[in-house]
This record gives sequence, structure tokens and C-alpha cells, in this order.
Amino acid sequence: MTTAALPSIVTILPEIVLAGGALVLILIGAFQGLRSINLVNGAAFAVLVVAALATVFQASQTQMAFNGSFVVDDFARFMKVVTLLGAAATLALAIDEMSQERYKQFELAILVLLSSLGMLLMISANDLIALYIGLELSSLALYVLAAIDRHNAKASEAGLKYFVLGALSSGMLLYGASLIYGFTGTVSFAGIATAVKAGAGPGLMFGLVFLMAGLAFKISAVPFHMWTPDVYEGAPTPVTAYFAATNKIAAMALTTRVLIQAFGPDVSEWRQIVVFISIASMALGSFAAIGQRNLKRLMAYSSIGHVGFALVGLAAGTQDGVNGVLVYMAIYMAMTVGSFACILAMRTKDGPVETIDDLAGLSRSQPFFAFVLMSLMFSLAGVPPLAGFWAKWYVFSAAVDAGLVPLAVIGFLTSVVGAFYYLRVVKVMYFDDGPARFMPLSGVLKALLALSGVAMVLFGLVPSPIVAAAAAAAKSLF
Amino acid sequence: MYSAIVFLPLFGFLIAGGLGRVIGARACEIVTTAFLMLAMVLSWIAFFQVGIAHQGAETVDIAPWFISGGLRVEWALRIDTLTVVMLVVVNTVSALVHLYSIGYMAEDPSRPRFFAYLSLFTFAMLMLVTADNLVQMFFGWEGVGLASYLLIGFWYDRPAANAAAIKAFIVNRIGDFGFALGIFLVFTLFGTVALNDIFARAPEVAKGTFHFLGYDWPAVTLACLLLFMGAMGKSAQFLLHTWLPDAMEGPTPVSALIHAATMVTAGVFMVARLSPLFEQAPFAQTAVLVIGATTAFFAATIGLVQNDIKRVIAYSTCSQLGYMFVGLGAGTYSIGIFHLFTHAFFKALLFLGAGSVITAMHHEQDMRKMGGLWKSIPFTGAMMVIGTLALTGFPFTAGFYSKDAIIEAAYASDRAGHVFAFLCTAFAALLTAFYSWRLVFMTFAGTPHWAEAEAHAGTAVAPASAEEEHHGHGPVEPHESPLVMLVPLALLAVGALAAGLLFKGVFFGGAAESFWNGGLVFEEALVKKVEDVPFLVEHAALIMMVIGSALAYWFYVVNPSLPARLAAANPILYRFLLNKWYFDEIYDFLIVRPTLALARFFWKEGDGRLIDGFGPDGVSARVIDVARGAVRLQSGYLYHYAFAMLIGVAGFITYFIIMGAP
Amino acid sequence: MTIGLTHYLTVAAILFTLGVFGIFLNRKNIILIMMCVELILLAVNINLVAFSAFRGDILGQVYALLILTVAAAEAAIGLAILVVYYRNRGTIAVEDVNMMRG
Amino acid sequence: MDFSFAFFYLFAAVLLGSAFMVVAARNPVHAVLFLILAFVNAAALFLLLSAEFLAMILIVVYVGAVAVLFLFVVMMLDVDFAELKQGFLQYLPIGALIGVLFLIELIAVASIIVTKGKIAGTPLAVNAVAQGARNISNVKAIGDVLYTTYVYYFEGAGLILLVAMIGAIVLTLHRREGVKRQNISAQNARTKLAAVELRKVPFRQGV
Amino acid sequence: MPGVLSGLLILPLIGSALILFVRGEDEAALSNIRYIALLTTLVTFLLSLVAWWQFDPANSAFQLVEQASWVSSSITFKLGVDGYSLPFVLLTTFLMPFCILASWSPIQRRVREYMIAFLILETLMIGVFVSLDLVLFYLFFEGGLIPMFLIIGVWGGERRIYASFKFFLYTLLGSVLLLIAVMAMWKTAGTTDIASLLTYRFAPAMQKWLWLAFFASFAVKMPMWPVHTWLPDAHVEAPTAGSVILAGILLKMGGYGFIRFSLPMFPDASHDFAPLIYALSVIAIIYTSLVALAQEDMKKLIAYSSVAHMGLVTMGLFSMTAQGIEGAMFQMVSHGLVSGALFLCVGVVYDRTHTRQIAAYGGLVHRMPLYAAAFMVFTLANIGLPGTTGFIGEFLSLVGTFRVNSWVAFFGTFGVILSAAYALWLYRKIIFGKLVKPELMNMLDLTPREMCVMAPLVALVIFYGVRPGVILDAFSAPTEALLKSTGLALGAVEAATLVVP
Repeated sequence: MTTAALPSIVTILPEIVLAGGALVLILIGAFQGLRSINLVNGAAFAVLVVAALATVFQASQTQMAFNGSFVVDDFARFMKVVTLLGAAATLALAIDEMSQERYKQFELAILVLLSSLGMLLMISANDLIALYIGLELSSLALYVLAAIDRHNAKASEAGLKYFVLGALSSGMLLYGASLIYGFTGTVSFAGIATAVKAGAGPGLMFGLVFLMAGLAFKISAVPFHMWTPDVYEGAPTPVTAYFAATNKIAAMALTTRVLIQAFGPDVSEWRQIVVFISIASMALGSFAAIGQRNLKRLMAYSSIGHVGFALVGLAAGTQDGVNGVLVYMAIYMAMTVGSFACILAMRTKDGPVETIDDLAGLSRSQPFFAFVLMSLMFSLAGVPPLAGFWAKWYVFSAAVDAGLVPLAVIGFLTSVVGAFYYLRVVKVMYFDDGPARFMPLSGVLKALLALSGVAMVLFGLVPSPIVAAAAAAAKSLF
Repeated sequence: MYSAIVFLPLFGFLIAGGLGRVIGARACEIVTTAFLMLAMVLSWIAFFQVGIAHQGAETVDIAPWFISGGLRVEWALRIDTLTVVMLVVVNTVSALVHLYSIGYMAEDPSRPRFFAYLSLFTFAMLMLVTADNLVQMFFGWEGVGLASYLLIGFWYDRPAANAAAIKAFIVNRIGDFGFALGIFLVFTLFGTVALNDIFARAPEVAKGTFHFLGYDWPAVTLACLLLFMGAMGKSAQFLLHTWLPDAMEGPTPVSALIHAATMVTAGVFMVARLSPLFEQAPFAQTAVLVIGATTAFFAATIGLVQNDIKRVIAYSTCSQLGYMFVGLGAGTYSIGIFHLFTHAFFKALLFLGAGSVITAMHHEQDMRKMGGLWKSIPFTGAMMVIGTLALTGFPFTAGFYSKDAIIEAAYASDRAGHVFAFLCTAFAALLTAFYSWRLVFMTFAGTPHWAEAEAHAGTAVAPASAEEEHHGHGPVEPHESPLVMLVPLALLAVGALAAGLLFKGVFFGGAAESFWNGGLVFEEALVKKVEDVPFLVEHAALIMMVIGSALAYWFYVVNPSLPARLAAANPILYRFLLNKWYFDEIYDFLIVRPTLALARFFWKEGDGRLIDGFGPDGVSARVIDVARGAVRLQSGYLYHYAFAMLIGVAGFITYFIIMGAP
Repeated sequence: MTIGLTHYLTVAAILFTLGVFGIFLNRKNIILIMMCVELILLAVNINLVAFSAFRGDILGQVYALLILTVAAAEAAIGLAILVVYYRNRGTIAVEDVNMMRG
Repeated sequence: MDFSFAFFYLFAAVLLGSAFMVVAARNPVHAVLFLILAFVNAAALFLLLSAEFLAMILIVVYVGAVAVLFLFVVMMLDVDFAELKQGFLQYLPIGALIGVLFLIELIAVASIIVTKGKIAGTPLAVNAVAQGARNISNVKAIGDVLYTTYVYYFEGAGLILLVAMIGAIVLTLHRREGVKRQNISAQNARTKLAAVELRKVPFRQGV
Repeated sequence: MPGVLSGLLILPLIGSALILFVRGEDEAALSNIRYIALLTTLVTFLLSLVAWWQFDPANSAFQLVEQASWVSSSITFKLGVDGYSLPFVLLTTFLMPFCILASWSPIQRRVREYMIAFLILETLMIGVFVSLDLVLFYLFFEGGLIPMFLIIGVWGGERRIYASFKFFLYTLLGSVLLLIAVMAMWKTAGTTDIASLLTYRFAPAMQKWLWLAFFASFAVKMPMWPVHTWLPDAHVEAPTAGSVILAGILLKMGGYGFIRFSLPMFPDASHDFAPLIYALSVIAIIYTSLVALAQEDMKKLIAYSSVAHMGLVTMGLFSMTAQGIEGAMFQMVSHGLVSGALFLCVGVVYDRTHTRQIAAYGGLVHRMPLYAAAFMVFTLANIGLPGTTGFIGEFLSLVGTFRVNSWVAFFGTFGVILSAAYALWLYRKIIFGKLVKPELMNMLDLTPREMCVMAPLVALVIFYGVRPGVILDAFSAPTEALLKSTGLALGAVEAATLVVP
């Protein structure tokens, strides 16, 4: 019996680090209980950072492991780094928040590690089973995380909704996967691509539709987005940040890989789906957000819209398009982390607040905070010279190049609508007078705010580092 | 020297306007008046040099103004006979008016400003008459308009003055609209705006047509018509005349300078200046002729019944300008200009005299409240009589030569419409005599009404025009004006009496050809023809003058109650004339009100309801509606969420089935 | 008559549809929704096993095995969340799960 | 002549019928029981497909663990009988429409295979696995690959189970406030000094 | 002196950084902030004069070019000026000190943020005019919205929120298509370098939609009828300096865009769409002039007049004659000075009475003769009186248009009458008449600081009216090159084919 050729440790080093870290820390936590919470939290943060570093220093070439189930290429590395950075940042937020809130549990950090691991597996998944395993690993942890503030009715409702719909979506995904498997006889993306090239039958298309439904759920694209606002609102804020900043990125990476690598030859078919959900997401994200007063909910709709924008690049189906998606997700991660850091910073003497109106007068009381939030808002709106502009620039230019001008036009129109609600946040902070008096920012928040603010401006003015890396990453998919 | 003539007033303006508060009113008066006197002397020198001594025309280049593509506009002074004639007229009258104003405005606190404006006006007028190209002429043109605006509205406290100022400016702008289009057209046709180049190519271009507003027009005719529109505005011709009477809201010296002697003749000057162009456009000449004749008649009819002393003279001015245009339109440009020249003297004289009367009457302008002033202010009276004689064309006064010549020219002309022009002008001569003497009789003859009328209260009929700043005198005996006002009167009277006799020869007599020397088109044959009209025609003006004067004497001296009875017998005609043919009302009804209504409509309905309503506001309202709908979709129920997912999947699948999956 | 792949796929399709419709037609309680999810997964498994059998490829069964495993884990977590929810709200009626909306 | 087609129809019918009852049953306990029935029948279908190992796992894991877990929770949470509410009927027509459409489409896809006779080039041989099974059993076949070729999936599944464990614990394990628990080390550490406090009672003022 | 242009971009940023480091909120600190801002803008102005000095107006090529790698090989950081852009750079740097001065005492709230916003705005505005890369241009073009949004929203009037949102979203919406067009051009031509794009000829069909996309953006920015309604609102609500910048510079970006991109890059489309522009321009001139006539708010009146004047600009630009283009460009510069000055004038009285209602004023000349004089000069320039800057641009653009289409010029010239009507009416209502309103009795004339603002503007308005060549000549070389390269010139005037002999 031949044992499976074990991969070079370097190939899967980030995953090993995360898995090993999680296991060690859970042991520590289990034995030490709450006393070890600081140790566990700190170590988890370190593990994420180490994993990110390990990813950065991986060789820049495409490597396979586990009989081709697991692939590490530039694309995967780029997305992994983004995801891990997002995870690290949001974990830092969570650690900071935990000192104030009820859900003081060391398991949170471990679940973050495990779900991050799941996300890395998603990003590196190269067949349908690996896809499913990564997806479930991350999802299950996320279900728990959403409800981790277990005495909070809202949080448990969020967890419940997320779980039920998530289960439904993974059911759909699996149904699709089963059809694809049945009609191609293989689960590997390369094999599927071969079969698709030979001629995709309706069965395969059906499979793809179901598969897309599952993936669209993960990236919260319309019409599979319905969970997003409720879960974002209900889940503890750092967890929401984690949802927005990491899960979406990994899911987007997975979607991209599936569509480009497995179904690449059939781009003209799936493009229609992507175009539709892209438009629907952009529109819904922009319109529905207008009615929101709760910032977290606003961010939920905003994230739906942003997924729509990122999908514009995917709809192009070209290398430029993927490049756009990568740039978009990277910048989106930075914007999201910053925005949620701002929401977490909205803590009054009587506890956290999260409606937009609570920001009134912020520019007077905390100009730095207000300024960062403003640049984030303008960046989210895609106004140059902030980072968000480049995100839009690359996806839309790819779409234009691919001849999807109407899509680009619609996208920009919705972005104008979307600008309205971002502006409203700025308006409340700067134009309205109010008593906004939040607690002084903690060090972590300060650092994150400063980082995201700097990132917005810096990447806005000098986007080339991200763009260059993304270009290399996109290349590896084709 | 020419630069000095033109720019001295500018320096006067700058000193008075910029340093007025520093150096004081008296210094301003002295500086500006002195500068103007100097300019006047230099102008006369120039006149003799260029016009009489035939030193030849020359162009003084100052600087380029602007250059764009093929369009090159220079600042330059064109000195030829026509220019120097105008220089003389402008500077002489202006200098005298400056002098006169020292006395007239003595009590006004804003004298520096007044003198600054006067000098500014003079400068602009000089720029106009010395213009070497159309654009510079336009500069002067608008400059005098501005000065006129400022001076009419000089007493800015008065709503009527402000309204009149704006009216003057805007009506002039309507004329300028034509002028500007004319310049555009000339540039398009000729590729230049320099006068010499235009004149050189005029015959050649005249053959062409130009497509304008959907029609093919003879090119030069169109240009001339458009340019003439500017002249109509500035010279208050029929249809665009409404601003001139209102302009009498300004101080009287202003009326004398701007609204009688100089600015309003700018249109006449312009047509004369462009005579080589107009020569190529017979139809345009006819237009000039007909408009001029109509104005001459129409303004005279209104002048018959006006009671404001200045308005009578204003309508008279209007009418006389019509004469000038008739002279031009008839092709006898030199005669038109000659009338301009003489008219400047006697009309300035009349206005300044009227100013003197008004001063004497403590700023009462309603003639019905005057009468019998002869005894109180005999010198002014004498001056007014001289002016009237000149205006009515009493033999050997200035008007006798120029006006008669125009009537004869209208008869002799071969332009279409000349008969109409002849009849109008001839009949207008009668009317002129009538209203001019009416003015004199009502003012100086008869019994004094000023004593019985309550002083300063009777502004019932006269437009709100009492110069309120000058209150403070009780109802005292009218008194003669100070010397500083009388000297200019005397000088102008000399001009009014002698200018015709002296200069007839050079303007259109034997020496005319060499006098004009290309300054304008001088058709010797035509002028000769004017000399040889039938006896009746030759003396038509004189006959009309006599009849008119006699009628006036009958009406206002012999039988003073007759006018009122006549007015009562013909109420419609009387009202019609008194209300100036209802032009203001018609314009108000046809243009002003609809414009304002349209403005409000565009603002409230167009911008407010239509553009904003369907544009930004409407869109944002719809966006909010959609947003509400989108939010309502998010019902919070799990099964709705699941249902949405199912619909999504089912939708995609159905789509692929319908579209035919591969 | 022989039972072909189509038969199995049809059964799975019906089962899948039942499961999906169970989720959104259900107005009773959350547990039923979770059971419907299990039905869906069962349908998937039938699909996979059928394909596996008819293709002579063991991978489908491996996949189904993994799905079974994961589904069990999922059920555990789902029920845990449900319990937490119940503790907070004292109900698991579907209609009541809408604190957050809009 | 084998009767597998008859068994197929039997199991399939019971499976679908009980699945329907899961959705339709008014009593949640009944629903769980129908679920178990469905699982059992599905296992039987697996047997027909020669997937013996999976069939057993289904019984053991699903019927034995998952379904019972459901039952346990139903009992524990004391879920009442719930009436069908107004909303159900309101949404039924549109739901039914979409459902039927959906079902037709799914079945259509499945039947395309029949009309084409093959899937992506592979000839459809009934019970192809059975031919392979001549040499090795289904269990062995799975076992051969599960820990070698597909070890990655196996490890991943392990992690998922770990997450499930952690999740279930972190969510449901809670120390109820106000419940008295024995703390042995605290009891042992208790000394007289710590337990007894002497107080001076002020005179004539009571305690 | 290399790096002049990047110096222009950086200087205001340095200034705003310095302001950031001023500690405290007391009067001394505020004063320091103001002086830093003023000094920064003055130094920037001086530096722009250096740029002017180094500039050769006879050369139609881009000058003072700087290039650095930026986003990618096809999108670089490239700066440079030519005869079209330099005057606008100068206009920007010239107006900024006035804006700071005009905000000296009126702005007492959040002075630090205000000055920073203005300085950053200055950088962005200069950037628009000096960038030689399409993407860079867009960056600056859109980036300017943010500080302006804040300026209107934070320091604006009653309906500032409505106005700022309308301003922001309207202009953002306008530039949506522009951005898409930029992308398409990038992908088609493979570069976003403006100099290269100027020589790249897009296919006619593509030109059409690219043109329309650019048009959508610039028309809003201009603003052209019927997308002008944001302007009155923004103007009315913005603080004085904000209005000055809006009218003086921001509106010019649209026209600058037309001349920089639409005309030279899409000449065929420009030619085809010229009738559309003409129609809109004519409507703008007449319609908005009429609307101006009906206004009750001073700033609104001036805002509408701006729209009308911009109508002349578009008309002139698309006449595609040397006079039309140069006149339109000059008109923009002139309008920048004049309307800026007019808003400053409004600001002067607004600071004293805090109302912009025309009806609230009257007879100010009694108390404020100097103010009246300055206001008069600007009013006249607004009317387009010869001898002021207003005339040259108006005249030239109308001449240019007349050569192409007499109808358009006819109606355009009609606006000249209306402009006199509303401008003089405004002047009369505010300055003339009796001084009866008690709240106006104690108005003081211009302060020395205000005089520092007014005097240079008055001087320039007249100086450029008499000697426009200083600016006008800068336009001639690029215009010549433009007409030559596009091949759309009507030909030499001498050879005008309009006369049929």
C-alpha cells in the first residue's frame, strides 16, 4: 500500500501553524481555564501573524499537495495573507473588546484560529471535497462565533439564522457538487475544467448554479445575502468584523478559483449568473443601506454592495478581472477592519452604541477618530484619492475591457447611490452638533484606526504595491 | 497732441474719482474743468489743422488690445476730419458743461463724483470718435453708455433716477446687441475689424450674401442693418427711444452734454463713420432714412404736449436726431454731420438754459408752474430764445442751415422712401417750431404761475423729478444764475447763432470735398442736387417754422385757454400724445412683464419643479422609496430568507433552461 | 425493468425539494428546519452514492462519508445554538426569530 | 430476475413519504421519528447501490446519534404542537408553483442522462461498483483510500469535528448562577480562622 | 528650477501639516493658523509665478514636465503645463490668498479644519490643471469633492446639508461615465498619458460614446443646463470663500476638461455633437439669465449668472474657431476673477448683516462708497463691459460662434442684454436707493483687510480688460496646435467660405 505522498512541510506551513497552534492553545485553555485567557489570546494573535509571515515567505510558485487537493499558488498566497491579516486585526479587536464584554472566553481565539484555518483551506482548495471541508470548517466555527455572546438574545438569533441558512446553502452547494461530480466523474478542478472544455451539459450548468448558490451565500451576494444584515447586527462586533473582513475574502477567493479554474472554459455561461448577482448585490447593498440607522447593519449592506463590486471584476473573467478582485478584496479588508474598529470605538460610559446618530459631533470631540472614519467612508464610497477608488478602478476597468460596459455603468450608478449613505455618516460626524463623547480609545483601537487611516490615504496615493502583488497573483490562476 | 485730447479727460476722471475725497470737491472741479478746457483748445487746433489746413488723416497707434487667431484689435486713435469735428463738438460742449456744472452743482455734496463721471464720459466719447476699429468704437460706445448710466442715476436715492438709469443702459444694450452682431458679421465677412481694411474691401464683399437666421441676406446690407440697430439704440431712434426722456432724471448738465450734444449723436457718428459701408447697402440706407424720418415726426408730436421743460427738449433732441439720420440716409452724410455739429450748440444751449431756469425756479421743472420769468431771468431768457431760434431754423441761425439742408436732402435724395422722409421732416419742422415756442412762451411769457402754486408741492403731473437734495429755499423770487453758468450759455449762444453760417461752407459747401478728405463719403453730385431743389421745397422749412411759431403764439400768448380746450376736445389724441404713444406701456406689456413672468416660471417651474423635481430631488425621493422597499424585503423571517435563496436558484436554473444551456 | 441512475437522481431530487420546501413552508419550529436540512443532505448523499455506484468510482462514497460526518457535526452545533437561543428567548417558534430585521 | 426494482420502489416510496411527513407532521416528536424512518430507508437504498459501508454508517451515525439527538432536544426544549399559521396558506400557491417548477427542472436534468445514455463519456453500467466489488468489499475499498489518497479530507473532517465539539461546549456549557456547587479544595483549605469571626457586640444596642 | 509643479502640489500640504501641529484653540493659536494658511497660499502663488516665468507661451507643447512611476507602467505620475492649463494654475493660486483673507474673521468655528480643507483643496485643484495623466487627473478632479463637501457642509448656511449632498452626489454621478470612459481609453490606447492620448485617434464610434461620457461629467461640473441646479444651492450655502472657489475654479474644471480632452481627443465626435452643445449653451444663456432675473437671494443670482456665463464658454469652445476657443478660455479666467470677486462682495455685506436676501439691502452706497465702487467694477465686468475682463471673453467667444452658426450667436448675444438687466438690477437694489433700513445704518465700509482683497481684483479686472494679451496670448499656441491637429479649423479667416461671391 502506498501511503499518500506527504507534502513538503513548507507548502502547508501556514495551515500547520494554525492547526497546531489551535490544538496547543485549546489544551492550554482547557487546563488553565479563564486564567489563561490572555495567554491564549496573545498566542492566537501571534499564531495568525506567524501564519501570515509563513505565507509571505512561501516560494512564489505553484505547488500542489495531497494529490492535488491542495494548491498553493500566488493567488492563494495573496488571499491567505489578506485573510490572515484581517483575522489578526479582528482578533485584536476581539481581544480588546473582550476586556469590556461578557463573552470572555478563550475559545473565541481558538475558534478564530480554526475558522481561519478553514478559510486557508478554502483558498487552497483544488477540488470539490477540499472546498467543502474548508468551507464547513470555517462555517461551523463562524456559527459558533456568531452566537458566542450566548446571553445575548440578538447574538443567539444571529447565530441561529446564520446556521440555518448556512446549512441550507451548504446543502445547495453539495447538491451542486454532487451533480458536477456525477456529470464529470471527477471532483478536481482541473478535471472539471477538462470536462467543461469537452462540452458542459445542462447537468453541469445545474451543478454550477447550485454550487454558486452556496458560494454566493458565503460571500453574501444577492439573493443569498439575506442573513447578512441580521447576523452582522446581532453578532458581537468583533465577530462581525471577522465575518466581513476574512470570511468574505476567503469565499471570494474560492469562488474565483472555482469559476476561473474549474469552469474557466465556460465563462460565457457563468458570467450571466455573476453579472446578475453582481448587479443585484450592488443595487441592494446601495439602496437598502440608505434606510439604516445602525452602523453595523449599514456595514452589512455595504459589504453586500462591495461584494457586488468585486464580482464585477470576476464577471470579466479575465486576468485583469481577477487582478481587480484581488485588489478589491485587499483594500476591502483594510476598509472593513478600520470601519469596525471605529464601531468598536463607539463606547460610551453606558456601554457600546452603534447607531449613526450617536456619532453626531464626533468631529469636535474626537477629531482623529472622526477623520479616520471619514476617510474610511469616502474610501468605501470609492472617492479618489482614497484606496477604495483603486479597488473600483481595477474591477471596473477589467469589466469595461471585457465589454461589460453596461455592467460598469450600473455599478457606478449604484456606487453613487451608495455614496449617499457613506456621506450621511460623514454628515453626522461633521455637520451635526451633538454630544458624542466616547470613552478614550484603547491602544489597540488607536493603532488600528491609525493603520487603517494611513492605509486608506497611502494606498490611495500609491496603490502600486498592492496592484503589483495582485497582478502577480492573478497571473497564477491563468 | 491727439493722445492728450483723448486722455486728458481720463486723467481728470482718475484724479477726481480716485483722489476726490483727498483733494476736495473744489480741486476736482478745477482739475477736470481745466483738463477739459485744455482738451477743447487742442481739439480746435486739431480741427483747424486737419479740417482746414488739410494736414491729412493719421492714425496714432497706442498698443495692441487683443489678438486672437485672425482677429487683431488695436488701441489706436484715428484722426481724420470726421474725428476732429467730433472732437470739437465733444470737447467744447463738455468743457462748457464742466464749467456750467461748477455753478449748477454747487450745492451737491457729491461733486467729485459728478465731475469724475463727466470726465469719464468725455473720455469714453473721445475713444468712440477716435476709434480706428469697430471694437474700440464699441468700447467707447459702451463706455459712454456706462457714464450715461452713472450720470442718470447720479442721484441714487431716487428710485426714478435708478430706474431711468437701468432703462437707459438696457435699452442701449438692445441696440448694442445689434451692434455686436454687426461687428461679428463684419469680422466674419472681412476678416478684420479695422476700418480702413473694411472700407477697402466693402465693394467687393457687398456682392456676397450671408446666411443669417435661416435666410440669405445681402452681406453688407445685413451688416449695416445690424450696426444701425446699435445706432438706433444710442441715438434714441423710433422703437428704442424710450430711455431718452427718462434719462432726464439726471442732472441737467448731464442732459445737455450726454443726452443732447454728444452721446446720443454717437449713432449718427457711427453711421457717418461707416458711410463707405452704408454706401454699399442701399436698403440699409433706406432703413436709416425711414427710421430717422419717423423719429423726427413722432418725437415732435410727443413734444407738443409735454409739460416737463426738460422732456420737451428731450423729445426735441430725439426728433432732431431723426433729422440727422435722414441726412445720413439720404446719402448726404456731411449734412447729417453738419446738423449734428450745429445741433450740439443749440441743444446744449437749450438744456443749459433750461437748467438755469430750473435753478431759478428752485428745481421746478413743470412748465405749467412757470410763466412770466422773462422779468426775473432775462439773460437766461434771451439765451433760450436764441436756442429756440436756432432749433426752429430761424434764418441765419445754425439750425437754419443744417435743418433746411436735411429737408432738402430728403427731397433730393434718390434713396427709396425719400418722399416719406421729406414729408415727415417738413411737417416735423412745423411741430418743432410749435413746441419750441410753446416752451418759451409757457416759461417766460404770460403771467407767473410759480407764485400762486404752492412751492415744491406741485409734482402732480410732472414725473417725480424734483431735485430734492436742494430743498431749503422758501418760495422766493426766481433769480438769475451765477456767472459761471451764464458764461457757457453765452458761448454756446454764439455757437448756436454763428456755427451754421461759419461752417456751412466747409461742411457741405464748396470746400467740403477737401474738408472731409475721405473722412466720410461725400458725394458732391448729391450735395449739388440738394442746392437745386424747387423753391417751395427750399423754403419749406422756413414756411413750416413760421406757421408753427405763429400757432404757438396764438395758443400760448394770445389765447392761453385754447390748449386746454383743444385737449378736452380730443381727449384720445391728447392722451395718446401725452403718454408718448403708449410706448412704455406697450413695452411693459409685451416685453418686460412676459420676461419677468417667464423668469419666475423658469425658476419655480423649470428649475424647481421640472429639473429638480425630475432630476436630483425626484431621483433621491425615488431612491428613498426603493430603499424602503429593499428594507421591507428584509423581513427578519427565516423562511423568507430561505425563500429568497430558493427563488434565486430556481430563477437561475429556469433562466438556463429557457436560454438553452449548452 | 432495471433501475437506472435516473431513478435514484429523481428520488434525490424529490427529497431535496421536500427538504428545501420544508424549510420555508415551515412555520412551526426551528428544529423542523434543521431536520429539513438533514433531508437535503440525505438527498445529496443519495446523489453521490448513486453516481459513485454507476460510475464505479469510490470517490463519491468517500464524499458522502465526509458529508455524513460533517452533517453530524453541523447538527451538533445547530442544536447547541438552538439551545442557547431557547435559553435566551424561551421559544423556538420560527415566527419569533425576528428580533432583527429591516 | 432480481427484485431490486421492487425494493427500490418500496424504499423510495417510504423514504419520500416519511420525508413528507417530517415536513407535515404536527407533532415534532413524530417528525423526528419520520426522519429516522427516512434515514433507514435511505440506508436501504444505499444497500441497493452496494454501498454497504455508508448504509451502516447512516444507521449508526444518523439514526443512532443525530436523530436521537434531535429527539433529545425536542424533548428537552418541550416544543409544543404548533398550529399552521395564516402565512403558510398565504405563501403556499407561489411556493407550490416554484416548487413544482424546481422539481420538474431537477428531474429533467436527471433524465437527460437517460436520453443521452451516458455521462460525460463514461458508459453507464448498472452496478458498476458491484463489478469492482468482486475483488474487495465496499468497506475495504473505502478504507483503502480514506487514509491514504484522501487523508487530507479525513484530517479536515477531524478538525471539523473538533470545532463542533468546542462549539457545542462553548455554547451550552454554562455555570448557572445561584446554583450551589461543592468546591472541595475550598472546603479543605478552610480554616477556623477564616470561618469564624469574633465580633464585639455593642452594649445595649443589639446586633 | 525643476519640480516647480510638484512643489505647487506639495506646498499647501506642507502648510496644512504645519497647521495640524499648531497647538491649542485660543485666539493666538487661531491667529497663527490663519497666518500659516495665508503665508502658504502666498508662497504657492509666488511659486506659480516662477512657473509662469519659466513658461514659454509660444510653445504649444507641455512644459515643466515631471514624470515619476506611479501605479503601473501605463499609469504614471506625470505633471506638466501648457498654455491652457497654466492660466488656471495661476488663477487658482491667485484666488487662494483671497479666500483665506475672506475667511479671516467670518470663520470662527473650527478654523484649523477649515484652513486645512482649503489648503488640501488647493493642492487638488492645482493637480487637476497640472496632471498629464488621465487617471491622475481624475484623482484630483474627484478628490476635490471631499474638501468642498466639508466646506459647504460644515461652514455653510441653513440648508447646507441639502446643498452639500446635492453638490457631491450630482458631481459624483456626473463623473461616473467619465471614469468608465477613462478606463476604456486606458484599455484601448494602453496608456493614460495625456500627451500620448492627444495623438491617439480613437475610432469614430468609440469617440462618440467616450465624448458623451466625458460630456456627462464636464457638463455637470460646468454646469450646463439642465444639470445646473446643484450650483445655486451649493453657492448659496457655501461660505464666502467656498463660493469663490466654486465659481472661480471648480466650474472651470469642466471647461478645462472640454478643451483638454473632448476637443482634441475626440474631434470627430466633438464636431458631431457641437449642435447639442450649442443648443444647451443657448438655453443655458437665456434660461438661466432669466432665472437670475427672478432671484431674491444675492448669491443665487450670481450663481445663475455663472451658469449663463459658462454657457458662453461651452458655446465658444465648440465653435472650434480660434476666437471661440481662446475667448472661451479667457472667459473662464475672467469669470474666475469676476464671479469670485462678486462672491467676495456678497461676503462683505453678509458678514455684516448675515442675510443674503436682496430685499434686505438698499442704499449701501451711503455708508460704503468704496464697497459700492468695487462692486460696480465687478458688476460691469460681469455684464461684459468693454475695458473689463468680461468683455474680451464674451466678445471673442461670440465672434467665434458667429462664424460657425449665426443662430447660436444671435441667442448668445441676447444673453448680453439679460445679463445687464439682472446685474444692474441687483446692484441697484443693494447699493442704490435710500438708506432706510435701520440695520444697515451702521454698516461700515471696507476694512483694510477687505480692501486688500478687493483692490487687486479690481485692478486685475480692469488691467486684463485693457491688456488681455497677458493671458490671451498663452492660449494662442495651443489653440493653433489644437485646430491643426484636429483638422477641424474653419480655415484662415481670410478664406472664410461663408461669403458666396
